[in-house]
Amino acid sequence: MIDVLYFAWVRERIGLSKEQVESSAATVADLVEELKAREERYAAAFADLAAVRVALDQELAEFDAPLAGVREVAFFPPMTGG
Amino acid sequence: MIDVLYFAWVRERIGLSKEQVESSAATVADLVEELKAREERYAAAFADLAAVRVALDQELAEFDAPLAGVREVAFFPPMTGG
Amino acid sequence: MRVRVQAEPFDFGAECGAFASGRADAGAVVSFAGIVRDDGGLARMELEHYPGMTERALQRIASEATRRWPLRDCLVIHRFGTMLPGETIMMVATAAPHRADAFAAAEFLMDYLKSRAPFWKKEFGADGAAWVAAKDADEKALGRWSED
Amino acid sequence: MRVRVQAEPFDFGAECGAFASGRADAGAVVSFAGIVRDDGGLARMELEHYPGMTERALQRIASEATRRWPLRDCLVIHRFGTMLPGETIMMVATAAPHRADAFAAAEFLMDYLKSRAPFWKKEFGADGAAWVAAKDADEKALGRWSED
Repeated sequence: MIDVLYFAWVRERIGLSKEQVESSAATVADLVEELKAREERYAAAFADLAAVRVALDQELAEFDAPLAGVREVAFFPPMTGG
Repeated sequence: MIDVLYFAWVRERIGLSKEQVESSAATVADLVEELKAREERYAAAFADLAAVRVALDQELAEFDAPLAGVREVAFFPPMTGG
Repeated sequence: MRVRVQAEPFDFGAECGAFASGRADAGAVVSFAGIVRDDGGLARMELEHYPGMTERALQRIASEATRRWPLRDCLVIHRFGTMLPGETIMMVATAAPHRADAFAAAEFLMDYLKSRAPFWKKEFGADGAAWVAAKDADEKALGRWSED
Repeated sequence: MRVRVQAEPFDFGAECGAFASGRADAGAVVSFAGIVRDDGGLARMELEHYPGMTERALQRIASEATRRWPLRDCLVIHRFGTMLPGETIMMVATAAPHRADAFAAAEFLMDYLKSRAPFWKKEFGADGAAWVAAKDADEKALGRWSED
């Protein structure tokens, strides 16, 4: 089981800020494919991956990063703080 | 008659912060030569002109600037504010 | 080096004063405040963040600034939640012996914080709400700090 | 745009707070404070200036900053007279819609003020008194603002 978090418009499109996902995906990209296949709202959120960032256990990562040992995955748009 | 002001170590070497000078010098450089000829303390203050700056009527100027119409000449070292 | 993430307003002036107070070990203090700008019709801004990761990211950015420049101190405060036009969103402050280092470190903190700390702004106005889009210029600004 | 030249101490924090307060016309406020640094054995510093020319020079530098960057406001305060280690010598503050402009204008103000405003520092320590020498780096810093 992996915790998956969504922020900003990714959260709004999926309609959920956090869920637990049972997945055997090897990489972030694989997990995204599994989520997109689930429901239209996931497909909408992940339609343009160039506009989505990912963090693994609270560290920024790439979509080809492996998920082995990861407990928390977060998806969100490019950051706009400051 | 022209007001001549001295600041920082130029003031200390000459031992004076302000004086009125009767001069027919055409340029700042001419005025400096007149002052150096007066007394040793002026010669000491103006020994290295690369280390001295000049302002004419409170505007930075060069040593070859003309003195015509100028009422106030100030000599001082490079500035060190901030 | 201190990092604070909070919903409550903070007093930018008081923070600047305390940060600079009696600092005979530095000669230069630089501070930056980010303020909610009313470009016309903005009613409020909501700042979402990623609790946990936010603090880690800010700590890392502040540590990196301290590694790169001889800072005597550095402070980052960033708010989340609802803010009105004119309210202070965040601030950074740096103290160093020389001004070039204090300025560079403050700009570095801002550039990294903008694009690497997990905050997202949503603007609410007369025409509805919209997420603020990240600017290419902000991402590009990181390039100047490359150590390669 | 305000310029103040004074012997009295000023409250850097209070000035920063007032400068940034409710500024919904800007998004970015940058401030700089110059503090008397104790590099070891400094008892006091005396700052001489050229009354009249000082105000003109600071006004000109502030006007030039306002011409070059879209500033909503800018503030310069510089003290003269006797100061102890840890005391604030001077400050600048800038407010602009975007941070790059606020930072650049504040650095420009500092670079010009350092080498073009008529102030001279004398340090008094255990070994006696000495005028602070101008730094080549300060003169060179002006080069980066050339508009040619």
